[in-house]
Amino acid sequence: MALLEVRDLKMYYKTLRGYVKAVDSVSFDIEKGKALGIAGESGCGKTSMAVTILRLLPSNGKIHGGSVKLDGVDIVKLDDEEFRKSIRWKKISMVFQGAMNALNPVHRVGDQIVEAILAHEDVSHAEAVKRAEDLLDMVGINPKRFREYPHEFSGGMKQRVVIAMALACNPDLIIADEPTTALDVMVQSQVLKAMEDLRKRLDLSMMLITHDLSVIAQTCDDIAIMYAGKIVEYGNVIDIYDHPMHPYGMGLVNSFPNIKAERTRVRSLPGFPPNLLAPPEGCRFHPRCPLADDICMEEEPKLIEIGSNSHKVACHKVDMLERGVDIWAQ
Amino acid sequence: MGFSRYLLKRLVYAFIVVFVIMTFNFAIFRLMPGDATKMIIDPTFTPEAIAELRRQFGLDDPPLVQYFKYIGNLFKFDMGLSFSTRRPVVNELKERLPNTIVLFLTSFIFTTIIGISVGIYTASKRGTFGDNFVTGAGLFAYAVPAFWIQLLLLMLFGYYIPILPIHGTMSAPPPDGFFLQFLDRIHHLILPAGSNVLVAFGSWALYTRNTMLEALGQDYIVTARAKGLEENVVLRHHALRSVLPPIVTLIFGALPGMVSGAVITETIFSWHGVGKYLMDAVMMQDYPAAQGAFYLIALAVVICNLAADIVYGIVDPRIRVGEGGAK
Amino acid sequence: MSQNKTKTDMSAPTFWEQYRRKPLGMIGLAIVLVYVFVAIFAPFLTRYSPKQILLADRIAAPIWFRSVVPQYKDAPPTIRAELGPSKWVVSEATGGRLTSDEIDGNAVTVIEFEPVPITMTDESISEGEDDEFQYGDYEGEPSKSVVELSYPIAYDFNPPRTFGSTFNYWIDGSPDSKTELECVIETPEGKEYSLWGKSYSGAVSNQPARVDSRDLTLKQRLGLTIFDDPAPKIFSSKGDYRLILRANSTSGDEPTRVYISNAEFYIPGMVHGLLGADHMGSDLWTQLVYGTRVSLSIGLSAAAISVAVGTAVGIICGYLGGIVDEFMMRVVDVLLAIPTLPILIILGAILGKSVWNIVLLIAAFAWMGTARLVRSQTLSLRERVFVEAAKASGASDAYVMVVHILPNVLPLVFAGMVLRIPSAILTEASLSFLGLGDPRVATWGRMLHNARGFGAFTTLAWWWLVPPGLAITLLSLAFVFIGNTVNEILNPRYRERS
Amino acid sequence: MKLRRFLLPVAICLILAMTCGIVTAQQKVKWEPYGPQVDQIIMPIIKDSEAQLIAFMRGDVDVYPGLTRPEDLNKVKANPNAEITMNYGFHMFYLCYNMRREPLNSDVLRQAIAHVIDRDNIIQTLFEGYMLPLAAFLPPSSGYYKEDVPRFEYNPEEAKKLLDKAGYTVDPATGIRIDPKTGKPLRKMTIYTPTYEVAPTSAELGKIISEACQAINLPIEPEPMDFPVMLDKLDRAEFDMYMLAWGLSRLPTSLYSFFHSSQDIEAGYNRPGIRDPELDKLLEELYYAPNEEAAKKAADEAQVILAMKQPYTVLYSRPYMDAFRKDRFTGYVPMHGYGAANYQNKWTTLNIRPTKGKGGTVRWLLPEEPKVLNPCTASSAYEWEVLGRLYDGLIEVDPETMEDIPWMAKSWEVSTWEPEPGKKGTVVTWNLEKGIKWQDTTPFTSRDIKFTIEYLRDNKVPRYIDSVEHIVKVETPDDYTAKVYFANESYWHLYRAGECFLPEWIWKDVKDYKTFEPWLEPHPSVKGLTKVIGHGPFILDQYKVGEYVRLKKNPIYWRLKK
Repeated sequence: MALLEVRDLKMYYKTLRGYVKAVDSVSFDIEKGKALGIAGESGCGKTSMAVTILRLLPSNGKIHGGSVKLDGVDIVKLDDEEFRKSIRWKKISMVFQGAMNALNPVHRVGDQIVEAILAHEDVSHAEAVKRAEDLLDMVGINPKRFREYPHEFSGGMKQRVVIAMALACNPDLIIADEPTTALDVMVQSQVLKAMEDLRKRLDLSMMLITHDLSVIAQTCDDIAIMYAGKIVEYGNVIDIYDHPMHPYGMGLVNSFPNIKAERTRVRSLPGFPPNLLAPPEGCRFHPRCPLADDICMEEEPKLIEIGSNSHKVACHKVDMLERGVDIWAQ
Repeated sequence: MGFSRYLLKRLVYAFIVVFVIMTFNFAIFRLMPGDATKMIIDPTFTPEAIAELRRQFGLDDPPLVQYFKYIGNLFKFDMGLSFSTRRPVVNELKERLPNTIVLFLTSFIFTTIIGISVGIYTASKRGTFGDNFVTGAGLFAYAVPAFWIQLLLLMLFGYYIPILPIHGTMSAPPPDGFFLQFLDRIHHLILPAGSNVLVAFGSWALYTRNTMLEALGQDYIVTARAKGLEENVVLRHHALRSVLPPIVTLIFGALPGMVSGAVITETIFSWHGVGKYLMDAVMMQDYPAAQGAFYLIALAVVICNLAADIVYGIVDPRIRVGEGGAK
Repeated sequence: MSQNKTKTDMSAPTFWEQYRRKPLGMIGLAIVLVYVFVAIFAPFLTRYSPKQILLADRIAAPIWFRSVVPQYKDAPPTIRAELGPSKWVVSEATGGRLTSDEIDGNAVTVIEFEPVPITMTDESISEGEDDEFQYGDYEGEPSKSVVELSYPIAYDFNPPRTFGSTFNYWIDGSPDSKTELECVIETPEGKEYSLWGKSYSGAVSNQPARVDSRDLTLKQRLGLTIFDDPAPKIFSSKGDYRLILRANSTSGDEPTRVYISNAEFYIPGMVHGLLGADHMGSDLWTQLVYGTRVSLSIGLSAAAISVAVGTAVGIICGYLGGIVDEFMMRVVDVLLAIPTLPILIILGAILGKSVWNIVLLIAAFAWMGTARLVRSQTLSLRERVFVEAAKASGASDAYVMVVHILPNVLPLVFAGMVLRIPSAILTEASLSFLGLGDPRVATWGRMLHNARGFGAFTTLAWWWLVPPGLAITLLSLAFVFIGNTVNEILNPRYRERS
Repeated sequence: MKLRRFLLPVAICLILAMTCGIVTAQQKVKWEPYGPQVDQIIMPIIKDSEAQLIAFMRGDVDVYPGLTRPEDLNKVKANPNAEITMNYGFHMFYLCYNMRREPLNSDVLRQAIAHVIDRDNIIQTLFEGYMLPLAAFLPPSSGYYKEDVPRFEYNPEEAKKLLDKAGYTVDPATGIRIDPKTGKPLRKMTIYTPTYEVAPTSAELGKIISEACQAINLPIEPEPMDFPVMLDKLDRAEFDMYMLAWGLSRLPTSLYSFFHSSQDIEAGYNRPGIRDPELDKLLEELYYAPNEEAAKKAADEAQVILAMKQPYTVLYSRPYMDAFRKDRFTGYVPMHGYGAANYQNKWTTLNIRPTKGKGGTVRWLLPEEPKVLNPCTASSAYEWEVLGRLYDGLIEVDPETMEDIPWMAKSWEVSTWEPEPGKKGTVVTWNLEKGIKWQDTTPFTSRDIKFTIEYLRDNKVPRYIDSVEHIVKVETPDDYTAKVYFANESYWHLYRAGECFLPEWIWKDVKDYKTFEPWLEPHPSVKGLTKVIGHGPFILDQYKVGEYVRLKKNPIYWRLKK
């Protein structure tokens, strides 16, 4: 049984003009000790999915169905207080987008870690401090800097503090939302490496959210490609990188020239992401899809498994796609 | 330590500002057309009497001497003699300052309390009526002329439903007994202070709400929530704590504006304070008095700014620890 | 959610495309357009000029009060009649007649009396040879000629506070003629009040006659005290009144002519116009409409000047850096620390009160914020590739600043300027309200100043107090809406998180 | 003792006589030279004119002195509890011409301008009819007012004729009259007025008069101006015309200050710059008149010359209008020249009493801050509204006849002496009442007069310098006799003995009278008193700046009714 089983999860934002279906019937699994990468354009619902799992929704966001099972327990059904106490940080912790801002500037970094420990574990303050110092040490930060403020740290160090903080309560799963976006390339790879090492060492599961496929390629086992609140392609990283089967996935993968040795032109897909208030009928990708025809406009494709390695694709035209054919090339 | 250096820097800067204001003060009144003493000369004065007055007001010295004398005197709070009363301006200001402080502090405290608590309350209740109300009140506060609201309130409660006094700080004669006098004072304070609060709290509430919302939308708040902290802790320890610096900035930043506004409030409600003194002096072309009042107001603003800098330094560690860190 | 931090060079059509989708922005724009319309077409929106006084009674209420407020139901509106030869009705003509003449293009009413030579008895001639001229014995003589002109006034209202009439007259007649003139009001009950009267012997050159119910001599003539008001006494009931001009001539060898220029009769209304009248009887709607012009132009020009100065200073400081920057930023700090309103009060009082002065003063203390903003923007622009490239290719500093930096800070500046307008309008209103505005122009602040100083409170004339403040508020609000919308579009960094 | 009999002008009598129901000086009012009848006077300081009116209407104040706005009068008279008194005063509003300049040095031009001023219209439109049209150079309530001087009544046609006759014909090209001396159109002239903020009606008047002048083709424009700037220009005679008001006194010596050629100096009061030998002679006779008759004769003749010359065109005089709450207080005494509520009217202060009962507190509105309750530096009328009730004069004035009434001086004598051989000087001998005490119980003696005069003279106190500069010496043969010796001869020296007196034991130690704040310092020996010590009917109890002044009845006042 997978550590995390997400089935048919739906989360909508209520706005003045109707519901924004940010997460719409999404299903995936994360096995213990494995990492799942979630990729997609900005606004496709990646971050929404992460906050849905941790139930950190803004007041207008609401889960409209589906289940999230952690170790077999449906955490969607837990009441808020229960969830806060037993799941957050204890079972699932998170590394946020833009670590710069994930630390409260007016509190000392150490205290922010201690706070997390004390919130969940019945330990003395001194003990918590000790553990926090260990954690800092573990991510390669001198524990003496415990009493300093976030603004005294560099970006990479802050990110490492955030990682240390995420590890504070020995969670089973870490959700990392764009953990490296704001960092420069050198620091990025350092942080990624540190994360990878820790994950391996502690046998953690991870859900990594990014728009940067190369990051996923470096760190993840599986990948789910999201488009307009839905997963359109899901499977093993290598499999998908080698043979993307969804037109969107194909476009996305091909737009990262550095995945494979060969150099291709960087390009972006034509068109705009759809408005999630009123997503297109049928396949949500059809307005941008070069293969779209009538059926794509009418019927929503299901995520079905094709081939081996549980590679799943949601596309009517999957038969038309020959492996390796670049439909986006002119 | 960084903080004392920071403090010193602010002090030096405040001193420079005071000096510039003094110079400015000196300059504007000497540059004006006409002879200031003309105002005080009475048809019964002989040329000797006029000359004596000119000497008394120091108008016969060369400008540079006048300047140094002036600056020197200002440091001693000697602001000269008022043209219209021929009393030391500083004495007259001393008589009026307590009234201004009372009005100012009352308005300030109530505006702060009401504005900030309404702001925090509505920030936690997004999209409700209260929220829209604050947005409306804030915009209104920005767009509406304060003196107009004050005039309307004055007309409503002073004339149409005459339940509140329309001028001054106390009844004449005041009632007997300390407690009754205190109530009498409060009775006189309701309109001016109340109108100030009414006009100003909206923008404070809106600002607090926006900063609070911004803070609540910050990643570290999400982090704090994700950490499984209690909502209460998140609000108090993380959100409120982090909006303190901007709110302190707002509080102290609004002080000069409120001091400036005192001129109008005091004029409308015939509140016998420094602002009204300035207005009267300007109207009567009593330049030493106007200079003195302006100097006092400007000084108050500089002090407020300095206080803001200091408090800000205390609540925001990024400043306390000095110029280092990520900037 | 994710933020769009990309800054786009926006063309006007795209800008408009985005702008029109923002309801608040459109409301703001609509309001401003209404104001602009009012400002431009002010002369067509009102019959009066803002300087015209005595159009109605002091602090007259709006005319529509008559249908809304019970106590104003029968309040008199302004009645004003220009009485020429065609308007007068001859109600009596004994020994004389009404004719008309034209002098300098003006129609003149002429009362012409037939000559009535004095018949003298033999005794009087024999008795008074060397005496001065003597009148004969009138008894039984039909020599009294009377001409009475009247003008009907249908008065269906409550008593007015005052009324008056003016005309000029001169008399042409032989030296022995004796002429009496009298001005009378006849009430519906038939009671006559004699308001004015003069009697002359012989010819009289042009004389002004003035009847005013507030005149002490008139009160005396009517047997009233100083503090009595004749108008409510005379016009105490509703019905048909008559203004009567009576002339009689008792003698004369030649025809006696009394010339009367166009007379004016007026009852200042206690209700007037859309918004009533001020303490001088000036139309408040007119002041409001013309005030729009002044407020708009002061707001726009002060904002434009302050933003222009701020932009220039900001760009120069940010671009050049060094001592210039350091110095100017200290100047900005100091200026920001000076309380604006007090200094404006003082400078306004000293430097004089022309509109132009006020605009400059407001601008002088409002450019610092823009300077700071533009400076920080310039600092980041300075590092950008295109600036480096331009510099490398030998462009002068001025060229780089104008061609490369200025266009890039313009969106910021534009939104800043829109938001600066309401504060300039408010500042001007405050100054005018305190009596430091330009006394020659009607502004909203000045209307409020007058309202406070000249009796709006004690007469509870809320219609004098409410409209100008509302006008200021609405206009400011409109500019705030526009400014926020423009900011949202052009400077997404400032967009409110949702 | 000489009593002067003042003949009130016929016109005023007529108007006032028919004012039944209104209390004026013409009506017989009961008053007595004893008092005070109330225990306390509270003077709330209310500056805002709207607030003043509403305070009176609501009953927050009992006495509302000086209704300056005619529209307020309309509101007050609607209140059944209000009683209004009206008295013509010493106010005079005028238009002044600069006679040093072309073309205003022409008598005809000034006369023509005088002809186009429609006083009645101005008074009705701007003042609701409540001003007194005035064309003479002294206010009608002055005993020296001469009514039958030549007048230039409103008559634009007459003005045109005058100008045409004198050669000021209209230039058809410009529509402006031609100066016969140069043959060119007249230059543009301006009328300076105070600004709308300071004096709205004056500014409006400037506009009205300019328009009237333009109607007879004279190029005249109004220019509202800040007061100090205006005064500066007037002092340097840099003006064409201006409009201002004088507040005069019952003495006619202002004529000398305003129109004698010796006063035509920079910052002098002869602002029109009139220099007329005949007039000078008359004014000197007036200024140094040995007695009242001579003064009256000189004043009459001078006024006739002035009326013809028109250095000023006098426009109107503002009456004193005071309102009382008759439901609460009675006993106010209307008085010519000062009104019923002015401090110079001693009699209301003494006679005002509650309608019912005895004693009580009368709330007497004070429209401005008194600021300085120091008799040496107090300069505005508002200070004297307070101080005036703390002191008594040597002579007081009868409210009905305007005659001198012996007061602290039970009699006096004006004689002459020789300050230098061959020169004549006036000696005024005062015989004081016995039993007058300062408010701290010290007896009031002739030494107090001597000390005060010498203190004022030695310190050159500007306010009194005119009064004391001619005093050579003061002798005190005994405690109740003071002889004041003047260096020159003038009847007016009788009125120059000082309006208030300074207690020696307080003032002898005062080094700098300018910074002395006696109302803030407690009395050295008597508890509850300040260093403002008088001998009048009321004692200064408290001055709460910005709020009120409290005066208490003087329990040892010498005129208390037994």
